[in-house]
Amino acid sequence: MGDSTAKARPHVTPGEGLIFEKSSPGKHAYSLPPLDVPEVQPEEVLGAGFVRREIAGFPEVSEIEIIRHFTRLSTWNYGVDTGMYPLGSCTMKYNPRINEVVARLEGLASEHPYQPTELAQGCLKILRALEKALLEITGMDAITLQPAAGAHGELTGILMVQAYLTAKGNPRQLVLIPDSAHGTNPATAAMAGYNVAPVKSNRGGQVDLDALRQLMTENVAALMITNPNTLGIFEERITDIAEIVHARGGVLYLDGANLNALAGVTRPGDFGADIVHLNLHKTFSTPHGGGGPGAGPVAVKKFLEPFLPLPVLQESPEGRLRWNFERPQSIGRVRAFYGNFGMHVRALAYILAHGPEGILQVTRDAVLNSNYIRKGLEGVYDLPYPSPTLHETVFSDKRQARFGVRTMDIAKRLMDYGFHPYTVAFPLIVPGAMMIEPTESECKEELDLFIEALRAIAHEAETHPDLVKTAPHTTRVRRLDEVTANRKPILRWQPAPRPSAGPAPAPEPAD
Amino acid sequence: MGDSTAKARPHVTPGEGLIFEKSSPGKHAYSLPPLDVPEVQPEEVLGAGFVRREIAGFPEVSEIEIIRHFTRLSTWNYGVDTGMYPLGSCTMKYNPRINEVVARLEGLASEHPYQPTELAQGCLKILRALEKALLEITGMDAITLQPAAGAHGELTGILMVQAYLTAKGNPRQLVLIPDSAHGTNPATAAMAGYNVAPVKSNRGGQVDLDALRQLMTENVAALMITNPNTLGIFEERITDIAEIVHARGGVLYLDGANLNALAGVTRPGDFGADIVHLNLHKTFSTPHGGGGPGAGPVAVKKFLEPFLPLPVLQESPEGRLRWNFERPQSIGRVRAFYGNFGMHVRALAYILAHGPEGILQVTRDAVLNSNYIRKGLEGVYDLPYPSPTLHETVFSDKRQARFGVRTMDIAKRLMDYGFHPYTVAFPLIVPGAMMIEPTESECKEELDLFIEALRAIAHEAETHPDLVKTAPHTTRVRRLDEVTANRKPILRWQPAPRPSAGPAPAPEPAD
Amino acid sequence: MRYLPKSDAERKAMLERIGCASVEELFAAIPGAIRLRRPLAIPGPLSEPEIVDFFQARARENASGYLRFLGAGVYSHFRPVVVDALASRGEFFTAYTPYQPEISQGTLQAIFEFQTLICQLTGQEIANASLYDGSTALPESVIMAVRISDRARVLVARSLHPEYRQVLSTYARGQGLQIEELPYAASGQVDREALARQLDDRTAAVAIQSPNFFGCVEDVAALSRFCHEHNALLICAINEPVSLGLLRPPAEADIVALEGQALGLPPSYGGPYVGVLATKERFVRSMPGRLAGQTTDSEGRRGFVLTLATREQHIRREKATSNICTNQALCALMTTIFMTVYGKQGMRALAEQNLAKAHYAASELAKVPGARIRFSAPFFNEFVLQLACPAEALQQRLAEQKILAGIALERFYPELKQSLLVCVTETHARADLDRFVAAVRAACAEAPRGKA
Amino acid sequence: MRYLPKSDAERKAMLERIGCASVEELFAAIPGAIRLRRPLAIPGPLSEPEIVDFFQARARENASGYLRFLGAGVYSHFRPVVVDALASRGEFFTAYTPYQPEISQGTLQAIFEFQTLICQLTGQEIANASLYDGSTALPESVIMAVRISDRARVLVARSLHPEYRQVLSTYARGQGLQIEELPYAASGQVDREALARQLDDRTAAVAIQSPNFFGCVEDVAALSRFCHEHNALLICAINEPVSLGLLRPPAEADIVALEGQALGLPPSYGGPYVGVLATKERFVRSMPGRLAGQTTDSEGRRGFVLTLATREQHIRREKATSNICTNQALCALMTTIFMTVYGKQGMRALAEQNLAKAHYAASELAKVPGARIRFSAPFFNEFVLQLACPAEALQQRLAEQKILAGIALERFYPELKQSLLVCVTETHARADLDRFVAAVRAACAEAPRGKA
Ligand SMILES: Cc1ncc(COP(=O)(O)O)c(C=O)c1O
Ligand SMILES: Cc1ncc(COP(=O)(O)O)c(C=O)c1O
Repeated sequence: MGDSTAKARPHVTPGEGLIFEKSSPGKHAYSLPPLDVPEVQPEEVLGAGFVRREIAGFPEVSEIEIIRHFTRLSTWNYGVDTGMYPLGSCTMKYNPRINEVVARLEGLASEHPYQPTELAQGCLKILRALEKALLEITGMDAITLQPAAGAHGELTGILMVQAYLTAKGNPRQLVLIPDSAHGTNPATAAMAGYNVAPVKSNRGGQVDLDALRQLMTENVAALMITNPNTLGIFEERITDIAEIVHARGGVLYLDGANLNALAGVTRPGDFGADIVHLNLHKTFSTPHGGGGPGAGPVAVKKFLEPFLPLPVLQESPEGRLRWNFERPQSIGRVRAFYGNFGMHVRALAYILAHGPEGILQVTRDAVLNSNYIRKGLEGVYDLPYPSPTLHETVFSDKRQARFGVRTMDIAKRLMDYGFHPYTVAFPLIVPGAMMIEPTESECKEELDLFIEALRAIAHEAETHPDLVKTAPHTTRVRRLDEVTANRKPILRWQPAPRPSAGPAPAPEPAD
Repeated sequence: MGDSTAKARPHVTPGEGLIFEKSSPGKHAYSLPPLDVPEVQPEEVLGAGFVRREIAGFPEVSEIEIIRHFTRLSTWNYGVDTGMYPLGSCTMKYNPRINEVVARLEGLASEHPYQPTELAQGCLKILRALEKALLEITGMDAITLQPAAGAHGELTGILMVQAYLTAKGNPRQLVLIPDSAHGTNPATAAMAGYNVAPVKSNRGGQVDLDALRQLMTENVAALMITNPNTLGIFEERITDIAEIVHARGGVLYLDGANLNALAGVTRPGDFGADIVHLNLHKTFSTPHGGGGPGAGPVAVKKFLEPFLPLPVLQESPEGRLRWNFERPQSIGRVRAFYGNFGMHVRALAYILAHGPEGILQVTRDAVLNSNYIRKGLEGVYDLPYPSPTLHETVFSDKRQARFGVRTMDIAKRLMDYGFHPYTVAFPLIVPGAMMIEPTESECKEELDLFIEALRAIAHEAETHPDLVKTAPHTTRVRRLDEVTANRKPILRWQPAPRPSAGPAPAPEPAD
Repeated sequence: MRYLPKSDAERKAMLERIGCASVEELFAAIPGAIRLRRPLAIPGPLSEPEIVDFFQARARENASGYLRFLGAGVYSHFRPVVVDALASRGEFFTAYTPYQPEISQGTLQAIFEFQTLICQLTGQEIANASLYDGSTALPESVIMAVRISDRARVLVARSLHPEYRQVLSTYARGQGLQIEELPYAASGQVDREALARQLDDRTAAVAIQSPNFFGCVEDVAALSRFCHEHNALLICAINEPVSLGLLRPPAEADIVALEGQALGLPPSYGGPYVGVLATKERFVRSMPGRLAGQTTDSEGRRGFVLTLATREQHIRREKATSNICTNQALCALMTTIFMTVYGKQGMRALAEQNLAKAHYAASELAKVPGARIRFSAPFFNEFVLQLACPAEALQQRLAEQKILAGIALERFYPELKQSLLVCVTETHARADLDRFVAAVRAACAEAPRGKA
Repeated sequence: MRYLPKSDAERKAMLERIGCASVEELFAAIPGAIRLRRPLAIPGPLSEPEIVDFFQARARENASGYLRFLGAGVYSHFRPVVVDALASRGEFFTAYTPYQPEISQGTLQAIFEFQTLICQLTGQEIANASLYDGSTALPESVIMAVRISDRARVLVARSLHPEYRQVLSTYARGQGLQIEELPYAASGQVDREALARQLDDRTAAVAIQSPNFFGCVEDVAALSRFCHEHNALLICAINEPVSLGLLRPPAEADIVALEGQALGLPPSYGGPYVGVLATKERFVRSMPGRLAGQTTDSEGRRGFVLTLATREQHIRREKATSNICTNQALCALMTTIFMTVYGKQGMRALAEQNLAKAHYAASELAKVPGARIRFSAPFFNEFVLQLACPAEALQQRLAEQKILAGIALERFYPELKQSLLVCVTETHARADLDRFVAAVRAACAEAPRGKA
C-alpha cells in the first residue's frame, strides 16, 4: 500500500485458531463455590437414560486463553469504534458508553420479567418514558416495544393490519411494496400470508403515483413504504400517497429505518403513516453488536391501538404502571415477555442525553454529512437518481464498470484505505449500488479522508483496475471463496480431519 | 512475511494523529448537570489576577472521537491479553478480570482515605488480609503496604536499614549489590545516601562468596540481593550469604521481584532475608498498565518492625482495625495515605482465587515453562551460565553476533512473529542478554510457537542476517530513530509547525 | 451535543462546500405542510451524571435485594466476568452483520464457534447464527417443519412455555397453520396416550419442551420414535440449556429451538436474549436465519463467511425462509464466551449444582405441611410446588420478607390452582434455601387464616 | 486453577521433553533445609462468585451512602464513563513500560499527549511520564532542585499537605537535605515576611502548594519573583488540578509537582493516583522519571519513544536522577482521557461549578452562628470552617446523619483547634449542601451542651 492509503497502516496481529483447537483435557476456566447441599446422583434423580456422559467436543481451556482468544478475534473486526462505517440503511452511529453502563446496572439487568409489577415499577417507568418519547418523535398515538428488531416490527405491524382488516370483514390479499424497498418488507408480507406486488419507482427515484393508483385496489391491505426511501430521497408526494392508500381502505405502513433523516424535522404521524416501526439500533444508537440485538418498536394511529400485541403498558391515574392483558382484539404476543428491555434502556438514555435540540441537531448533521459526501463524489461516481437526498446517497459503479471494476471491488478496496465499505446489496433498482450513509457521528476529517479514498479508488479503477479487483490487500484474510462455502457448506468445527469432499458431519451420538 | 512467521498476520488499522490535531473550537465531549447554586464571577471571588483566560492548546473534541482515538491507539500496543510477553524480570502474567471488577466496586473505589476508620473497616480488613497472606508467603514478621512500586519498596527498606543502624549507633556508608542486580538497587542505595559496591558473580552466575567476604566490612549497611537472581539462578549458598552479612552486623535485603519462582516452595524469611520487597504487579498479577501503577510492600523481620513507615495497621483484640501513628522509631511516611489500595485489592483477589495449592502450582508452572523454553533453545542460543534456572533463563546473542545480529535485532524480529520481545537491557553481566521469563500464564501451544520462532530467527540470522537486522517489518512503525529523539528531544506537541532544528518550545504565557 | 463531532464553524464550512446557505436547504424536499414547527416535547438534554442518577433511581424502584426463585424461561446463573469484559470490546459490539468478511473475521469466527457449541450441546448437526429468542425460535421452527413436510397441522405440548405458545399462535394466524394442543399427563410430562390419539399423517410436527414449563424432563427419544412413525418432525424447545450439562441431548429431535439466556445473559427484565435453531444437515436449506461457514481466502488461508444466503430475505425477499435480518449476535457471542468458560467440565459441574440445590429445596419443601411436589417426573432445577393455600397469599407473605417465592401457575393454567413454579439454581446458597423453606413453612401454617 | 493454561497431561509431556521425572527436580537447586514443607496458611481457593461476595461484604463495611465533604488532596469529581471503558482495554492495561516502541505506540503516544496536556494545564514547558503520586513527586522535585542548584537548604510551606511534608522529611533524611518550615499568614497564604526572612543564598528552593492545604490560592508569580531574587527555585505543588481550569497556571514556578487524582481517578482509599513533574526545558536532564519523545521511523513516519533514558536507573544505576522504574502509567492514561473529555471548555465549566458550589456552601455556613470561614485568602473548592465547638463533636453529630463533615485540622495543625477543612465539588447538589448547612447549624446550636 502506498501513500494513497494514508488512513490505514498494517499492523501485526497474532493469528488465532478455533477455540476447539486449543482445548486439552483437564484445563478449565470456570469456578463455582463448593456445593453446600447434599450431592445427588444424577442417574438416581433423573434416571440413567436421561443423563449424558459428556458434552463431546466442548472446549477445555483456561481463562487467559479465553481472554486472548476473543481479544484477538475482536481485533480482526471493524466497528464504529474503529472508524467510519458508512453501511447504507444501517445507520452505524456512535454507541454511547454511558448506555452500556446504565443497561448493566444492578436493579435493571438483574430484574426478572415475572416479578410482581409492583416490584418492577422502575423498569416499567423506563418503558413508559421511552414509549412517550417515541410517540412524540413519530407523531403517533400508541406503541408497542415488544418486537426484537425492525423485521419483527414489520411483522407485528402487518399482522395488525391483517387483524384490523379482518375485524372490518376482509383481511385482503395483497401488500404493495416499492421496488426500492429493503428485503425484509416483502419477506414480512409473505410471512403474514400476503402476496406482494411491487410498485415501481419513477425517474426521480420516488414512488410512481400512477402506478400506485393502478395497483391500489380494494384487495390491497397495505402499502409498505420507506421514507426517505432507500435512495435517501424523501417521498415528496407522501401525503398524496397516503390519500391514495386510505381512499381504498388500505393502511399506510412506514418502514422507519430511515428515521435518522427525519427526527425533529417531520413526523410519520403527520404525513399520513398509520403504522411505523423504528429500529432502535439505528436511529437510537443501541449497538449493532455484530448483527444484533436490536429493537423494533411499532407505533400506530389510534384506530389500530386495539390490535397492539399483548400486553400493553397501562398507567393508573396515580402513575402506577402495570401490564394490561385484557385486550380482546390484540394480535397476541409477538415475543415472550416485553421485548429487548436492555435495548430500551439504552435508547432512552440516548434520547435523554440529546433532548429536543440534540435530536434535531443529529438529524441535521446526518443529512449534512451525507450531502457533503455526495458533493465530494459527484462527477466521480455515477448518481443514478439526481433528486436531493437526505441522510444517505446511492451512487452506482456505472463509470467504473467500464474498466471491469464493480461496486463490490470498490467496497473491498475501501478496506485497504481503512474504512468499512458502504452497502452493496441493495436497493435493487440501482445496478451496482453504492449506498453510503455516514450518520451524524463522522467528523469532517473522517469524511474528507473517505471522499479522498473513494476518489483515489476511482482513479485506480481507471489506471490499475486489477489492484481494485483483487482488493483487499492489507487485511488478515484476502477475498474469501464464498462459492465453495455455499456449495460445500462447513457449518461447524469437527474434531476429526474431515474430507473436503462435502458436507457430511457425522451425526453426534447422544451418548 | 512468509509462512515462517506463522503466528502473526498483518491487519489493516487506521492511522491516528495526535488528539490535538483533531481539535476544533466548539466541539466538546463533557457534560455537567446545570448549576443549581448562584453563579459566581471567578474574577470577583478569586481576584482577576488569579484567573486564567483559557487553557491554551487544550483539545476540543467530541466523545466519539475520543473513543476512536484511544481505541485506535490501543490497537498498536501489545499486551499480555494479546499474547506471550516474556519480558524477563517483569513477570508479565495474566491479569484476572475479576480483580478489575472488585477494585472498582462502589464502596471500595469510592472510599476516601480520611474517612473515620470506623467507617473504613472494609478497606482495612482487605489490607489486613493481604498483609497476613504476604507475611505467610514470605515468612516474615511485619509488613508495610505503603510503597507504590518495587523501587519505592527498596527505598523504604534501605531507609529502614539506615534507621535501624543509626539507632544502633552508626548508619554505615556502603551497600553491597551483586553485579547482576537490577538498576533500581544501586539507584535506591544512592537515594538513601549510601555508596554502592558491586559484588561480582562467580562462573555459576551466583554471588562469589569470597568476594563477598572480602567486601563485607563493618562499614557495610546491607547486601541487596535478588534470589533467584536476575539470571534465574537460585543462590544456593543463600544461608551462607546471610551468615556472612549478619556476622558483620549487616542487613540482608532481598529484592523480591522474582518471588514468582519461590512462592509456596521456600520463603525469604526462612533463608535469612531481613527485608524483602514484593512487586504486586509481578508476582500477584496486578496489571502493569503500560508502566504502572504497581505496589511494593516491604516485609521485615521482627527487629526492624519499629522502623516501618507511618502509619501501621493495628488490630484490636475484638478485631477492629485502626491506623497506628505512635511509632517513634518509624522512618516516617514514604507516601501519602496508605499506598496503592486499588492494587492491594487486586492482589488479595489473586491470592484468594488461588489458595495455597494454587500459589504453589503457579510457581511450579512458571518454572516448568521457563525450563521448557530453555530446553527448546539450548544449542541454538548461547547459555552463558549453565546452572539450573527457575522462572527465567538468560541466553546471549553470542552465536548470532558472529553474523552481526545482536540481541536487539532478535528481539525486534520476534515482533514479526507476533511476540513481545524478551528483556534486552540487563543483566549487565551478560553481554547481549536475552532474558526470557514466560510466567505460568503461557500454554504449551504458545511456548512451542515461541520456541519455533526463536529457532527460526536463529536460522535467519545465519542465512538472512539483514532480514533480522532491519526487523520489525510488519509493525505499524519500523525501527524508530532513538538517537535523534535523544539529541533533539521533542517532548510535547506544539500547535505551530516547529522547526526541526531543536528543542525550543515557546514558553507558554500564563495569560 | 457531546456525541456530535462537529463545531459550528465546521458545519458552516461544509455547507459552503455543498453550496447551501443553511442546513434548512437540505431539507427542502420535505413539504412545508408536514414540517414540525416546534421543538419535540421530549425530556432532556441530561448530562451523563444525571442519566446515571435517573436510571439508578429507577433501579431502586425494582426488586434488588430480593431473594428470587423465579425461572419460567429466565434463569439466574453466575455470569463469569470475562463475558462482559470481552463482549464490551468495541470491535465486537459496534460492528454490524459481517457482510464484509475480510474485516469481520472476529464476528464470523465467533459465530462459527457458537454454531459448533450449540451442535455439541444439543446433539444436532447444524445450528444457525441466532434468532431473536426462544419464543420466536419456536414459530420459526414450526414454519420450517411445515415447509419441510408440506403439512400444516402442528401439535404443541401444553407444557411448553405458555408465552411461547402465544407467540406461535400469532405467527400461525398469518401462515394459516393449524395448531393443536397436546395435554400433559399426571407426571407432568407429555401425555403419550393423547399423543398417540392426536398424531396423524397430516401432522407436520410435534413441539415439546424439555425440561418443560413445569421443569419436568421429557423423554425426547421416545417421543421422537412416536413422531417418526407418522413421518412427523419432533421439535424440541430448550428453555434452560444449563440442563444440557447433564441431560441427554435432544439428538433425536429433528429441530431444537433453544433459548440461550441461561448461558450468560442477565435476566434484564425479559431481554435481550438469544434464540437459535439446531437441526439436521439435510434440512439446512429450509432453515431460517444466518449461517456462518468455513472457507478459504485467495491465498488458501482458512476464513469464515456468511453462507447459504439464498434462504434469506435480502436475496430471496418474499420467498425467503424468514423475514429475519438483525438477529442477536452479541448475545450469541456472550453465550459463546460463557460456554467456553464453563467448558466440558464446568457445564457438568454447573448442572450438577443446579440439580443438587433444586432437589435439596424440593425435598425440604415437600416436608412442609401444606406443600408437596406436584409432578412425579424427573426435574432439573425447577419444579411445581402444590400448596394447600392460595399461591398468591403465600407469595404476598414471602414478598414481605423480600422473597419472591415463584410463579403462580394459575395465571397460565387455570387448572393448576394453588401451585407455584419454583426455580432453584447454583446462585442460591443453602442458607437462602433454608430461609425460603422456613418462610414457606410459616406461611403455610398461617394460611388457613389467610383470605382464601 | 482456572487461570493456568495447562492440563496435567501437558505438564507431564513438558517435563518429559525437559528430561525430568517430576517438577520437583526443577527446584533441586533450592537446599532442602530452607524448603517449605507444608502448604501455605493462606485463605482460598475461592471461586469467582465468592470473591465478589467477599469484596462486596467489605464494601458494605465502609461508608458508601455517606454524604462526604472530604478533600485534603483527594477529590471526588464526576468521572466520565469513557475513562474506564477505554482504560479497560486489555492492550492498555496488560502492557508494560513501552521499552519496545514498535509495538507500544499506543502507550507512547498517550504518554506524549499526557505530557503535553500537563504542560498546557500548568503553563510549564515539559512534563514527565508520571511519578507515584503527589506526595513522592514533592521530594523528587526537591531533590531535583537541589541537584540543579547545588544547594541543600529547602523552605517548605507549612500550608503544604502535611503528609507530603512527612514524605519529604523521610526522603530528605537519606539525602541529607535541610528542610525548614515556612509559616502561613493570617490570610491562610504563605507568610511573605517570614519568607523574606528565611530565604537566603544557600536556599535551593521554596516549596509551596496552591491552592494550599487550607484551600487558599497562593500568588505564585509574586512568590516566584521573591525566590528568583535569591536564585532559589520555586516548587509549586498542585493537589487539586481541577482548579487549573480557572486559576492562573503556575507558569512562573520552576518545578510543578502535581497530583493528578482529581482528573479522573477514584478516591480508592488513597491510591493508585498519579504524580507528575512539569518544569522548564532547560532542566530536562535533571528531571526524574520517564519521558516520551517524538521521532521518526526508518520510513520517515512519526512515532514515539522513551527518551533521555540516561537519567534513569536502568542505564545510570547509582548515578540516576531517581530510582523510579514502574510508575503510574495507567493512571496517567486515565487522566489523559479525563482531560480530553472535559477539554478546553469543560475544564473551565467544571472549575466554575466547583467554585460556585464551594462559595455557596461557604457563604451559607458563614451565616451559621458558631461557625465562620477561617482564612481570608481566595479559595477554590475547599476552605477552613472555624467552629465555636470542638470539631470532633460536630463530625460525630453529622456522621450520625450520614454526613462526613470534613477533616479536623488539629490532627495536623495543633494550632488550628475547632476547625474543619471542608471540600465541596460539582458532585454536591444544592440539596446536599443545604442539608449539610442545616446539620452544621443544628450541631452548632447543640454544641455547648456537647461534651467539650
Ligand atoms: C430499510 C430497512 N428496513 C428494514 C430493515 C430491517 O430491520 P432489522 O434488521 O432491524 O430487522 C432494515 C435493516 O437493515 C432496513 O435498512
Ligand atoms: C529485579 C528487579 N528489581 C526491582 C525492580 C523494580 O521494581 P519496580 O519497577 O516495581 O519499581 C524490578 C522491576 O523491573 C526488577 O525486575
